[in-house]
Amino acid sequence: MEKLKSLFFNLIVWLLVFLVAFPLLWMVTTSFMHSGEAASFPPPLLPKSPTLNAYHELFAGNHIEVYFFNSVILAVCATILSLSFNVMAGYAFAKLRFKGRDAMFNSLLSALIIPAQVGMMPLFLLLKTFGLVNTYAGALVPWIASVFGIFMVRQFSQSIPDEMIEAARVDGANEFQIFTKLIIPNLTPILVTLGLFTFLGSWNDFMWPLIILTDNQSYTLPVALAVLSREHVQDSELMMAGAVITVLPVLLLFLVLQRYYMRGLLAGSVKG
Amino acid sequence: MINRRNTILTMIGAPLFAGCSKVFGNSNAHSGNVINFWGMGREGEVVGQLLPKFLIDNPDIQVKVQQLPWTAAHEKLLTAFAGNTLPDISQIGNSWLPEFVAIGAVDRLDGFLTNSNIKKNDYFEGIWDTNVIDGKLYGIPWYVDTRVLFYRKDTLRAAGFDTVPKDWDGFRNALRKIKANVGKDKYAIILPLNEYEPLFNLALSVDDPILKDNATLGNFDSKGYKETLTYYKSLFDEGLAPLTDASQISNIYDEFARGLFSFYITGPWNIGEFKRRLPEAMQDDWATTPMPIGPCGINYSSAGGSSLVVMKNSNKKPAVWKLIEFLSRPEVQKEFYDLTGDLPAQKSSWAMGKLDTDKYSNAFYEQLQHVKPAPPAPEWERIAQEMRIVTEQMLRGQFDVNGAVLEMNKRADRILEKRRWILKRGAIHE
Amino acid sequence: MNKSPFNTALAGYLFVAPAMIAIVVFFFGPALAAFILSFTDFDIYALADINNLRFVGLKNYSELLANPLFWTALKNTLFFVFVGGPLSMAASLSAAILLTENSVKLKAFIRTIFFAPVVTTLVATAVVFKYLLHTKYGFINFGLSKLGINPIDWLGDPHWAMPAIIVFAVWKNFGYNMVIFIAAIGSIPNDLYEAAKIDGASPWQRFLNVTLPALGPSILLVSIMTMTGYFQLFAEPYVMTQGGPAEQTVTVLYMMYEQGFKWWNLGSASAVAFVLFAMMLVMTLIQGQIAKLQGVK
Amino acid sequence: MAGIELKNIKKSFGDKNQVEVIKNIDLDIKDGEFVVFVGPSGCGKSTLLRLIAGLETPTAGQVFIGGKDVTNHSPLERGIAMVFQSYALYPHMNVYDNMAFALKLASRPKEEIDVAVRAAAKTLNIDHLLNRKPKELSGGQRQRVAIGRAIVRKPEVFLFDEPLSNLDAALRVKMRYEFARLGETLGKTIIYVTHDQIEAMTLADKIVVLNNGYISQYGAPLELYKRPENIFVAGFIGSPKMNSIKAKVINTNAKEAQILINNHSEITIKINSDLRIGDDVTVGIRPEHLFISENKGLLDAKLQFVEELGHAKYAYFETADDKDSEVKITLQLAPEFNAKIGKNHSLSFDLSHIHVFNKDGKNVTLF
Repeated sequence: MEKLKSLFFNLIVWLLVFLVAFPLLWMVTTSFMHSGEAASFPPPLLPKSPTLNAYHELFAGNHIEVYFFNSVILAVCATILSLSFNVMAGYAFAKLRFKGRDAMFNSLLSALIIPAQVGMMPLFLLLKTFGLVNTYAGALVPWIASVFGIFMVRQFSQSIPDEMIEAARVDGANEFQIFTKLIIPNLTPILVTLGLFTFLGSWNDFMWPLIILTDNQSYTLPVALAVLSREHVQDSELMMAGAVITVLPVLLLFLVLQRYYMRGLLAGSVKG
Repeated sequence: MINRRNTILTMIGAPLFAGCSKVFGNSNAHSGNVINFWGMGREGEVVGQLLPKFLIDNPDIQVKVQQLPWTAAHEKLLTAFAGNTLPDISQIGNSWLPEFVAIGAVDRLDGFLTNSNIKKNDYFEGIWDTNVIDGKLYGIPWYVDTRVLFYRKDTLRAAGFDTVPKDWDGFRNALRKIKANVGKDKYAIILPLNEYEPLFNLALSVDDPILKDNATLGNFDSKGYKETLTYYKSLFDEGLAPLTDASQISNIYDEFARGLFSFYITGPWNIGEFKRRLPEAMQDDWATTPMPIGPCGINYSSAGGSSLVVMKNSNKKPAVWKLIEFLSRPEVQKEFYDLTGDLPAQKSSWAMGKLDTDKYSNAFYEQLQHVKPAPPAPEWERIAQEMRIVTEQMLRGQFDVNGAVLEMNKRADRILEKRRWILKRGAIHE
Repeated sequence: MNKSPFNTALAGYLFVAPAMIAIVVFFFGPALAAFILSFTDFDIYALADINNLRFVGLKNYSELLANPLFWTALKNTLFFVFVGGPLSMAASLSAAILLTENSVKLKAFIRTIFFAPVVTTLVATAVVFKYLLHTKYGFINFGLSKLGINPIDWLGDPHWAMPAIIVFAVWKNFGYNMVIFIAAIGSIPNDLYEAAKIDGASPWQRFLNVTLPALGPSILLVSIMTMTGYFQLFAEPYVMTQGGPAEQTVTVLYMMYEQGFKWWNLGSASAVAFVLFAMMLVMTLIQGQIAKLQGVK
Repeated sequence: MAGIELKNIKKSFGDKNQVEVIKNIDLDIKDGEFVVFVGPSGCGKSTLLRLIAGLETPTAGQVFIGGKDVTNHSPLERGIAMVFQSYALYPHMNVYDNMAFALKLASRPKEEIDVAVRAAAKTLNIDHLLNRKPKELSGGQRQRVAIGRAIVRKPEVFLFDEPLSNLDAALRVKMRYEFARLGETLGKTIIYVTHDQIEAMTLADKIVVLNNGYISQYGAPLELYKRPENIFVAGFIGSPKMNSIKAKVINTNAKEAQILINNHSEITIKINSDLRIGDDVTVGIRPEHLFISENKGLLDAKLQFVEELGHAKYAYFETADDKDSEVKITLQLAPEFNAKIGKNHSLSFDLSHIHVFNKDGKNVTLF
């Protein structure tokens, strides 16, 4: 009876694994097919003779390396910005006493209920007056500081004992030294988490880059992919190659740093 | 140890920060003698190949070409206007011109035209007119475009016709015959639901304009438009056209070859595509022909194509004009046609390439004698989209023809409200 | 007067200032400006010449309510939220329960597979699904044909387009909540199950009487997050259907995007944004109220 | 020279300073003294230490170290070192770096730092642990590192905040002894905070008993034991606690008072302050100053429980006071006494060690 049950559960789980993994596997195999190969019935699972044509076409014909580079630059800069702004603020909200701290923090939390899209129209106009439309800087603006990031850092900073900070003050460290020599090293795990979240978030972001990056030389991969997919409806192989190039970096990053990602996910879910 | 770590961080961080800080420059900055040129689709791809001679003649000018996909071009141009990132010169769909004139994005060209090699009377009249708004010239036609019928000669012949019947009723009769021949899963014509152009093209061959009162009010409830829409609807109701949009047909050429449909209202770029993508055996079985004659007695089609415009905020207008003059030379136009299959805007170029007598492009030559521009309201593109949407809803049973035209009018009038207000103020942009 | 507690406060201000300024300038400020903008007819004409700007009061809102497209968008959005949301959560919960079953092996590996879609790029996987959902050559219809089901024109048939997007959304998102549920189930003390076992409860009864009540707070929290997230459906229709067929996948946010950044009617786009905000707020408040009634903290 | 002087120190917390933790404290600590702050939790002893350390600024009053007003100086400028309750070692640094941190911040030459760290490590017997991270150390070792970190800086004043409270009982006793020795070797001013009166008694040159934000008494350990100034100190210092029995003044003059205990026994004591007839007072007597009397004693009580500690034996009695409410009395028995639970006994006091507290809790006994 137990054995039967076990068999049943395992069967279901592996069926689900197959269903969930299938689209990604299919994406990979199709990307190695010859042009037009995928559009037949019954749909082929594996390429008849694997080819890199689609990838070649992406680089030679569509200059995907430009978009890839844009995505990398933006994601890296977003990560650096987010780490520097949010970590300082999160730590200060957790550990430094100053007037109005709690009021400020609560007003930040209230921002969580406002969807980011509400301010997009004025933000565009604002950036227009700064001349930042179609610049990396404009695309990075939403990533400078995030309530979620501040919240997460604050939560983890709270676990740093006050006495350690005071010990450092007694040892003669000023607040900046305390932050750089003590807090940063002790927050490393959460920095990795926050960095990972920001990197993935920026890499996968779609709406804002779509709006602010007007020039196709500055497109990110998702924007380029969305545009290409409208232009190349019939080229499944090409589009799958594009999808592979877009998905693979973040998927690998996630697999390597999975532990940190889960920590952030659960931290974020504790209080929403 | 701590110090070492900091050093490493600084080493990694510094260039990245430098990278971040370098991003404030606008990539379309109007610096030096670089002309920024936006081209769309195939044109954007090949325009670079036309330029070497121009660059040799004008060593002080550089041209930076950027390609926009057609599906996003209109949106991107507006976005660039909104974000102050327009180029110096752009290709622009000539139906969009009123809009970009109204918002003050493009500059007048009358001044440049005197003493120029560009001669108005060498252009198709209906096409040239699309570049003239309130009597002022804003663009130079680059290539022309109109819609004609592409069809399979074999299925038409099998249905008992040697040529395509000339008027709407005859045309529909032919479609019926074809449908009866091809059976249940195939169709006589494809009118993709995500394109408004086929319907719009049909609606040009009636007496009533689509917008009235200086293009400030919808005129969809006119007799002529209703007649068009009824006709259009009948093609679906009778099963002559499938209720589907183009993105659902994974490859229009394969499906044409397989006989999913026999007629397709489309533009000149497809001459090349049909030649290239249809199987060898089919090459003798397809042809082009002008649109059927509508209730007004003439077979109008849309005055489409692209024009070259100079953006108002460009600071290199003389250089830009030089480029336009270069691209408008008949021999360059001919070369452009060879590269793209886009039909030249000047008749002299047609003659040069013997296009006017070519078996495929001849239909376009004929059709170009009868073309009408899109309504001169900047909002036209939006209204057209609304028209398409309501049409699709009608075809799916949400409206009858009367309901649909009223709905279209309602939507159009709402979109045009601002235009009415601005015209009343007399504050429309030059 | 240096370095001492006085300085702690100063350091505090200096440390929060950059983030606070960024959030005020780039988030709160624009959100407030959007509210004002929603009472104007800011459009492409106003972009060209600010004199073409009119203060129109509530006109954007009233026109929105009179616009059938808005109601379609609202209907589509609510369908996605109230059908897609619960389906996603059900999938998450089922997966979490399966993955906490003792008899299932290789849990870590399976969890990673289930989670992988969450981190993938939405646009890319939407493109993948667009092909998988293809009427003729797509694997989904191929799979269905093996089960004797006729091909469905997923993205072309107005009735099926939104369900197709929901299928995609469930695939893409269920892993996220699954992880939360796994953590919540893991924190249920084993004693409770053993006590229930001794009391003679069947596995199903144990699920109903131990697991579900213990998961209550997580379920509520997850439902708030999921549903408010689902209100913001945009990229899927943008990539997969462009709002079609017959506007059946136009969502409120899609409408905002088109109004705002395709047609540059920033005034009415702002009104759409605020209606969206109001709906999400109401949703959150209702769920918060339910939480209060149930005594969940 | 680093005596410490506190003048009218007040400290409040909260946005509107609504929580008053230190309520006006004056204190003078001589250079080189080992002073223990003791008191129940929440009495303000840690806050007072932090005020001296410079981790808090007083709401009012001044702090002098070595005669210099340091009220607004940073911890660094005060020449102090501090050992925290949790030791507060920097978890990402090894023992060496922990101890060297302050000197590095002060940009001292590498060689000097190295000499200082190794010397301190040697003194504390942790020189074999220098490359370990804090999490690889036992509680006692961490404690030593924390002390080492303080010593390395050669401060004028050492501050210890409950340094033994995280150790297990055996280690605590051992470390107590080491602290006592450390106090002597360092020869510096030491302030040591604890809630444990035994630690206070064993370590201190002088004890500050804090209660509710005030100093209850300041003096040498034995003085506090023998002559508690008030009922709080009397109860706090000494284990088991001093017994307290409600009583009434029945007769009094300027120098003496007659007090009625338990409605029937009268005692006479010398007093240093006025009492009035009819005043409620509390009589305090330590367990070792009570004995079971063969004759009729001052008080009858029933033996409830005997605690045998080996070196001592405590008996717990129960009786009623003059208001008939229950009173528990602890008494140190002679080792050979054979007690019987439940039996009534008559108890006598050693009258020379009796304390009488007036209704405000002040000790009015004349010693």
